[in-house]
Amino acid sequence: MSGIMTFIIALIVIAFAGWVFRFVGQKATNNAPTFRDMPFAVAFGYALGVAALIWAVWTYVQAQFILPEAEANKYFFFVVAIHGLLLAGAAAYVFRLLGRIVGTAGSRKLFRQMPLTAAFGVLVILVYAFMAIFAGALAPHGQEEVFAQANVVPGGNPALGGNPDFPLGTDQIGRDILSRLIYGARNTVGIAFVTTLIAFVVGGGLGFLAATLRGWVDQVLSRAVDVLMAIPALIFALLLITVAKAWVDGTGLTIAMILIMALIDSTRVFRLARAVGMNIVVMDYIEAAKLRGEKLSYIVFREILPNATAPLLAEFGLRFCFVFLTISSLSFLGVGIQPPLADWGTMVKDMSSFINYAAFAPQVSAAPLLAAGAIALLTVAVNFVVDWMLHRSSGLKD
Amino acid sequence: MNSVLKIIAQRLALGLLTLFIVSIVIFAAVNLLPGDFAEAILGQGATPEAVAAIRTDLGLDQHPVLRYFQWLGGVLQGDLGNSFAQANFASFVGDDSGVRTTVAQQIAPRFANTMFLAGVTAAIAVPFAVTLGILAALYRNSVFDRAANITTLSSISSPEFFLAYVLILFLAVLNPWLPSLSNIYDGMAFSERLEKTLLPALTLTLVVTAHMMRMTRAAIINLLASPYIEMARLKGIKPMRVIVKHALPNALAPIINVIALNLAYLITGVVVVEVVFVYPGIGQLFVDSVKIRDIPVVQACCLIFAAAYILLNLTADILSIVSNPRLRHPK
Amino acid sequence: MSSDAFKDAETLVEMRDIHMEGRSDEEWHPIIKGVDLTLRKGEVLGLIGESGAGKSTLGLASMGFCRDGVRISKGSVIFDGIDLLAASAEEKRQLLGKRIAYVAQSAAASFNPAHRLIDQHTEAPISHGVLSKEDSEADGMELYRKLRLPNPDEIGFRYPHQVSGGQLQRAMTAMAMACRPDLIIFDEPTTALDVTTQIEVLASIREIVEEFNTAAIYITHDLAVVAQMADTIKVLLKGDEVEEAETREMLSNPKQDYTKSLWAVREFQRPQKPAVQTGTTPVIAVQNVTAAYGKVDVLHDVSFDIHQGRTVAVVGESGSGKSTTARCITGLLPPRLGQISLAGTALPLDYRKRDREQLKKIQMIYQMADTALNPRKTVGEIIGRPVEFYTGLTGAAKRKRVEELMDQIELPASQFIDRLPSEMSGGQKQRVGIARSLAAEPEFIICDEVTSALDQLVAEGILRLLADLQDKLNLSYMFITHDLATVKSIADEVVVMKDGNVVEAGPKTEMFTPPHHPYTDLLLSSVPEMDPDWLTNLLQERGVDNIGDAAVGKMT
Amino acid sequence: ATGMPLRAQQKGGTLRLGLNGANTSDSWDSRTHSDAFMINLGHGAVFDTLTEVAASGELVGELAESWEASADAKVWTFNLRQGVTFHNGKAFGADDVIASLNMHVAEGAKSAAKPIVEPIVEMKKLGEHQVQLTLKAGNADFPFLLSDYHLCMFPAGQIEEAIAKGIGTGMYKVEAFDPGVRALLSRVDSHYKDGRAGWFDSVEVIAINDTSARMNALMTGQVDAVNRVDFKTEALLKANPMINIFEVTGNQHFTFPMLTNLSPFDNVKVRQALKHSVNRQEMVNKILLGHGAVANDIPIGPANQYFASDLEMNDYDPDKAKHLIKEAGLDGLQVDLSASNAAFNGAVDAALLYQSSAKAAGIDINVVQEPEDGYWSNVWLKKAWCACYWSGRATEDWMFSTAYESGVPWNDTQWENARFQELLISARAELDSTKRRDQYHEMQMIMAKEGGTVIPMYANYVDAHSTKLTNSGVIGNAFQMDSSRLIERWWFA
Ligand SMILES: Nc1ncnc2c1ncn2[C@@H]1O[C@H](COP(=O)(O)OP(=O)(O)OP(=O)(O)O)[C@@H](O)[C@H]1O
Ligand SMILES: Nc1ncnc2c1ncn2[C@@H]1O[C@H](COP(=O)(O)OP(=O)(O)OP(=O)(O)O)[C@@H](O)[C@H]1O
Ligand SMILES: [Mg+2]
Ligand SMILES: [Mg+2]
Repeated sequence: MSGIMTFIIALIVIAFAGWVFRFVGQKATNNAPTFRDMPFAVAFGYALGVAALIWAVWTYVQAQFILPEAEANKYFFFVVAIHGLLLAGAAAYVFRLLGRIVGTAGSRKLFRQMPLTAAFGVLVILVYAFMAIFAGALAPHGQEEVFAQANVVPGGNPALGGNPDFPLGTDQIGRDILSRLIYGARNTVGIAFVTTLIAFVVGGGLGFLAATLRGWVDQVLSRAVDVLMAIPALIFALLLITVAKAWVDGTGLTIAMILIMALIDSTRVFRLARAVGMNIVVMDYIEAAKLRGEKLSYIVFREILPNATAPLLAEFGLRFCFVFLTISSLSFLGVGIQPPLADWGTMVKDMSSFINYAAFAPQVSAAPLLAAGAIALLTVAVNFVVDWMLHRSSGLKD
Repeated sequence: MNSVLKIIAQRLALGLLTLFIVSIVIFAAVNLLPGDFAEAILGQGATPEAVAAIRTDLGLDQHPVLRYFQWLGGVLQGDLGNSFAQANFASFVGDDSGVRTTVAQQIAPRFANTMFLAGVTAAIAVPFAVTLGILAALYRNSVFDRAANITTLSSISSPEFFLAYVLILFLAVLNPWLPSLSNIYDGMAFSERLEKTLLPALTLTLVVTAHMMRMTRAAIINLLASPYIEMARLKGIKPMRVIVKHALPNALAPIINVIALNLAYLITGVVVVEVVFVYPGIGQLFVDSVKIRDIPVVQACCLIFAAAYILLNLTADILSIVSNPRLRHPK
Repeated sequence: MSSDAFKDAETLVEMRDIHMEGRSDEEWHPIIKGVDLTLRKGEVLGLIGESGAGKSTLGLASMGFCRDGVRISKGSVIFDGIDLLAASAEEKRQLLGKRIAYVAQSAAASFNPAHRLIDQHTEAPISHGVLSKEDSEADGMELYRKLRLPNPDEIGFRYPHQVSGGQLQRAMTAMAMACRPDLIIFDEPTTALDVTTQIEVLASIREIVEEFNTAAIYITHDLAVVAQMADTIKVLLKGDEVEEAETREMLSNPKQDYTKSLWAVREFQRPQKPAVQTGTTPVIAVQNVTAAYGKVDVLHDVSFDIHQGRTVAVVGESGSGKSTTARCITGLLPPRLGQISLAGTALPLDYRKRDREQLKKIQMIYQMADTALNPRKTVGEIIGRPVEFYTGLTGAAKRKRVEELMDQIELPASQFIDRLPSEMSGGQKQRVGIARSLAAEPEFIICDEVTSALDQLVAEGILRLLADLQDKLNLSYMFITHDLATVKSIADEVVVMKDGNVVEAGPKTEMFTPPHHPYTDLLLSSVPEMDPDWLTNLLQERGVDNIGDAAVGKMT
Repeated sequence: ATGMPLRAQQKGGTLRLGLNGANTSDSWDSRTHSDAFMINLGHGAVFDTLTEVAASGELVGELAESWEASADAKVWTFNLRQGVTFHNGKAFGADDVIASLNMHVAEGAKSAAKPIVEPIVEMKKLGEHQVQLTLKAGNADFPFLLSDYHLCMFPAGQIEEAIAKGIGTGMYKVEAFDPGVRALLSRVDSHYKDGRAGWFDSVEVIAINDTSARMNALMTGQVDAVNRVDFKTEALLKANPMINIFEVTGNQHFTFPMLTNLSPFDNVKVRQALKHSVNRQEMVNKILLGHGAVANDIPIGPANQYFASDLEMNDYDPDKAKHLIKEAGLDGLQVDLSASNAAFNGAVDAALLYQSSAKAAGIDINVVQEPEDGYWSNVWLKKAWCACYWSGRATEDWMFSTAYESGVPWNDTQWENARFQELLISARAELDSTKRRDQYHEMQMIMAKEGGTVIPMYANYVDAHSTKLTNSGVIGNAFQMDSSRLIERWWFA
């Protein structure tokens, strides 16, 4: 009850602060348009944001400087997140600045137009790509290497159960979490990337074909896709992977999983490609190409494809993220990437039960957040870039 | 309106065809799975005689094609068959009372539960997502928009079970507000049922909101450059009204489509959440049935999933037509 | 109607030293560079200039409104004593719709497709608290009646798509009138319309503006139109004011070179070629073609010939089957009956069955250069592809040919070969389209409304280019248009179509001398002339019910 | 016995249990019971068996009041309890015993207890409440075997109905049962155990297969007790003051059986090499987080009577393993190990640990993660080497004859050893306990040395309950949840 009261009072205070903020703003800037035309909701939003910011700063200062170490350690991940956020923001800013200075005229222009979020997205994607490619050199330990110390607390502070050798701790059987995270970039992202790529080649190709040819080709393909889409994706994948297990194992199974997920995903791509293609094939330049007597392949690959890249690329970003969410769900249901390959989804799954004990062991309980965060960060980054691309292609200016 | 009826009839016919093909695909897939019901149910101690006996009892010794058509014949007469899992192997006891649990009996309560969860989720998520989307469109590119985007994106980019655990942590463990166990059963009071369903519903809300919200936002923003929006502004209409009254009605079709997709997901794709919250829905039944190769139940579940998907898509299309005066009142 | 009449009237809008900027490619660049504008109550100001001159931008600025990505960087806008640039968003909202109204270029796009006309009509009065819903509805119907919309009591309950373009434009005018504003901005309200429809809309706008004594800014690029509507004319060129004068003065005595050149546009005229000798084989013969989309016939027994080195103009109102005829000739829409012959031999009806040589000989130039050029390909690629495809040239030879073609269309290759369509102006794009068809070395080119989307000055350039090319390469053109001025300047023969039938065909000179088929007559009489009294006279002569679409309706 | 003072029992309350191991195919047919959910509900609440292993480990009568054997342990006479009725009112008697035992050997029937009933050559009804069972060969452990949870007593002639509705003689009768989801039981009005057991008014058993969900349910107070605590988080759970963890060391052990009829496992040196290349203590520490003990490749545990604790340990010794591989005439060894957490919680991790420790011995173990569904039918007994789990048995003979006697269906190593087989038969009928001890000792030694299974650890039964629940202080170790009889034995504090 008192919780609700506090909440209500806080809201009232914030609302009042918002009103004051707008009022003062109007007076101070002599009715500049920003304050003059500011709706109250927006002012309230600002106040709310500021309140959240104050809370974050306060917690951060408490954790970093004031509280005793044991107590402060509860906020370990919070502090890490703040550091991460600041660092990421700064890195994105510097990255964009660099991009604006070096490079070709085209790339410099690109960076000048880029909002900070998109720069952040591009940076994160590059860092992930780097990690994935050079995982072997970057990771302090092997992904399969098992050490004697299991369940080491992250933070590397021996007084609190940490171990400087394992800055992010070790998992339940003593593998270095940091190394597994880095290898996870290669395995998870690599597999997701390949899967999405196949899905796009197959789904996109067929989608454009259907859009161009129409008629029975379109009918047959669309109906087939309807059927596949009518079966829930996760369940279908589960079923097919279980079937595949009867025939192959090891790498073969990973390949089978990639193909199965690509097949299921390609149906979604097909729909998009077909819809986008439909809009393009009615264009006069396609008609002109047809009247010229061009072959189908030329029309699809040289005339349609270049014009469909923006929506397809945007979809690629999303699909790519969904693929590793699907992989992690599959792991949860007992199939998925083969151990001992490190995979973020499986890592989350393995450690996820810790989270319930946050009241007693905050630091251990946050361990699954690392892998989940790795997934979330990439998804958010990809979507930032996607948003930006969509925005650019939409022609809106504000 | 007549053309709408025609479209519905056409789509329903196509839907039936789709269902038919889905049933073949699933039947084939389940038959390709290693092992069959007899082996699965006998587990650690499958002796050849016992396996053979069960197979004979359930007709599993017949050719799959024949079995499929027997099943299909039954379905066409409205009989989904008997559940393998609940068949009493009377022959081993000697006195057969002939009682069998039909698939329909087994699925009906589970399906009702699933629909209840989907309903509660939809009731929370759809208005929430659409409102959020509208606000994000109104205050586009503001801090609010960015924050809403980042939050919803982060929530869809976390695995579902992880979201579930996080919600349990905050709403059940740290603050004991909601039960973490959603073991609802027949005869439960509505309020109690609702309370137990709330946590999974919230989890699913987090899962589906981002998609709907982003589509609402994008669909609206897409229209903001159109001349009639400019016209509305030039008539001195308030920004909120411009969006709600002028942009939203024209953005309905894509929004409805995304909502339909997500509702379909709520019916067909929530296995993981059901497992975490021990919610007796159809998804768990499906996975359990696949485990023991209970083909009639698997088939029935898939038919339900596919039908839900098809019907929701159809509804979305019809609503899109109805919401579009051009299609509603052809010249 | 003389501007003297307003000398004493109160000033309604006063814009001083307006500078406006637009953002593209992350930079602000000037759109309006210091324009003054004064408008008194009841006065109609005509704003003319080529596309992109900043007419719309300036018009909107007089409402205190800027589009996204545009800003007023300097100057002041005073509306009836209110400083619009300092007013709050709320204050401005109170003016918009209530005291200042806007009529957009395309009513079809500016009406919200999701709501009925009357609901959109009443929206502003209700939200500004001017009238109740019932009153506003009744008033709307009254306005519809005044604007001579058919079924005024019922038409408001239709959705925009259920109403024709001209009617929509009038409904939009009614909507602007809903609050009886002091000022209406008409932004090219008739540009998208047929001549026959345009004249009706012009008549009704003029009538209603006069009746309510509303001040208006009338934006257009068509001199003849503005001559009918405005008391004063202001000419803009690339954001600068060229000159401003009272209408008659301006027409009779333009001072600036630019204004003079505008006036001169209409004078391009090709000499009539001698009649074709009987017995020569036409390049293209359309013989008794009947064609249908689905089950509905849209062409009925259409026949005409096109001879070598000649231009046949096909005119007719929108939907009369002009483009359909072109599609039949190209083979995109195989006719149901009849046949198409190329130099005496019958062509397969479906383009897919034609061989490369046949495809090559017939080329087409499209109206919308935007959709006709692949936005992801450079000019070099667009022109190079047919060169390679039809002549098999590659590498340097291909490039040489492309450069030749670009010379022919007067786009220097050095400058343009690597540009994308989005980096060129409309006229330049259209030239690329022409080069693409020339690349095939055709004998016959279909030009489907190639100049309709262009500025008059630019359009004239294209027409001249086409004429030159015809002389050089002995090409035949089928020139589809609804603009009779264009017909006058370029055609050798004219085919008039209506409802899928050829109503009249013959040499141009014959066509422009009476007696005509009544439809041709109507078309001819609907083209505005540069005489400020033309509309007044026409109305007097024929009466409101015998002009435009109304007259077309009577004809059948 | 722990020596704790006996706590006063209280009647009343609704017990809510969260148990894993539930399935949609669950039924009241005790022949099919194989996992915690139905075992707790079956012989633990709704049904009774003839004999019962008390919490202390002592064998007591349940539906049988007493029994006696002939000198060769072949003929057994059981005196049945009188005045017992089934939930449907039918009186319990000798016919029911015979019919219930016959269920397990009926044609086509599949019962895990078949090996127990099959050796009975004759069942004779001596009176309404007396039966005589004659065995093919002597078996000193026979009454022990009859406490098996598969051997529930059903009403003769109404078995079909009893299976459908759950009609037994237990202290709790079925109110509602939704297979794989939930069961609701209520206390019968009067029962022969009144005053000794059955304190709850009603019991709700909820199927919670997901480990995290089960722990959550306990922490949020939605259930009063759960089985199979996740070792990974046990330490964290312990920190919760509202929760008690109860842990007993039984005979439950985790195994890695190899099919010894297949190469390379047909080579005893290879088997020995593998036995020396697993770091048992590490496994106990990491997989069981200390909740268990190292095992020496024998399925007999510390809770068994004749457990050989003095055998030489198969220590982790990579060098020796390397040497053995060489002796086997191999250069190195590359084998697949199939694992899934269906085998036991942490099986995949255990396999990975095995892989890592074997690397030092030059053995390359390729861990194949198998899907959890279908693990028992598709992997166990089929893949050459896999992970497996045994809950152990109360008697040595029972354990050996279930999984290590040659020819029995559950022999998951296909291991044949003549001496071992001979000892097994002779020890079975041996009533002299010293002789028996020697024989079992030798058998264990043979198994540890040459057997086909690697048994690195015994796993404790670790269950948890809320502090609202309490018990006598003595907890059975035959199976989880107080030998699956928590429902009968516990009460609310
Ligand atoms: N939203 C905008 N952002 C940036 N630049 C703009 C914007 N709108 C118009 N412009 C630029 O301003 C200039 C004038 O545009 P405006 O629409 O006023 O021309 P116009 O004279 O009305 O032409 P038209 O006859 O084609 O309507 C053009 O160069 C155009 O590119
Ligand atoms: N794809 C189509 N399907 C069905 N009907 C069509 C199609 N295209 C055009 N029509 C109809 O055919 C008739 C002739 O159309 P066409 O495009 O030839 O007219 P047009 O004279 O070129 O008009 P405009 O000047 O507007 O281009 C019209 O009534 C039109 O509605
Ligand atoms: Mg304009
Ligand atoms: Mg046309």
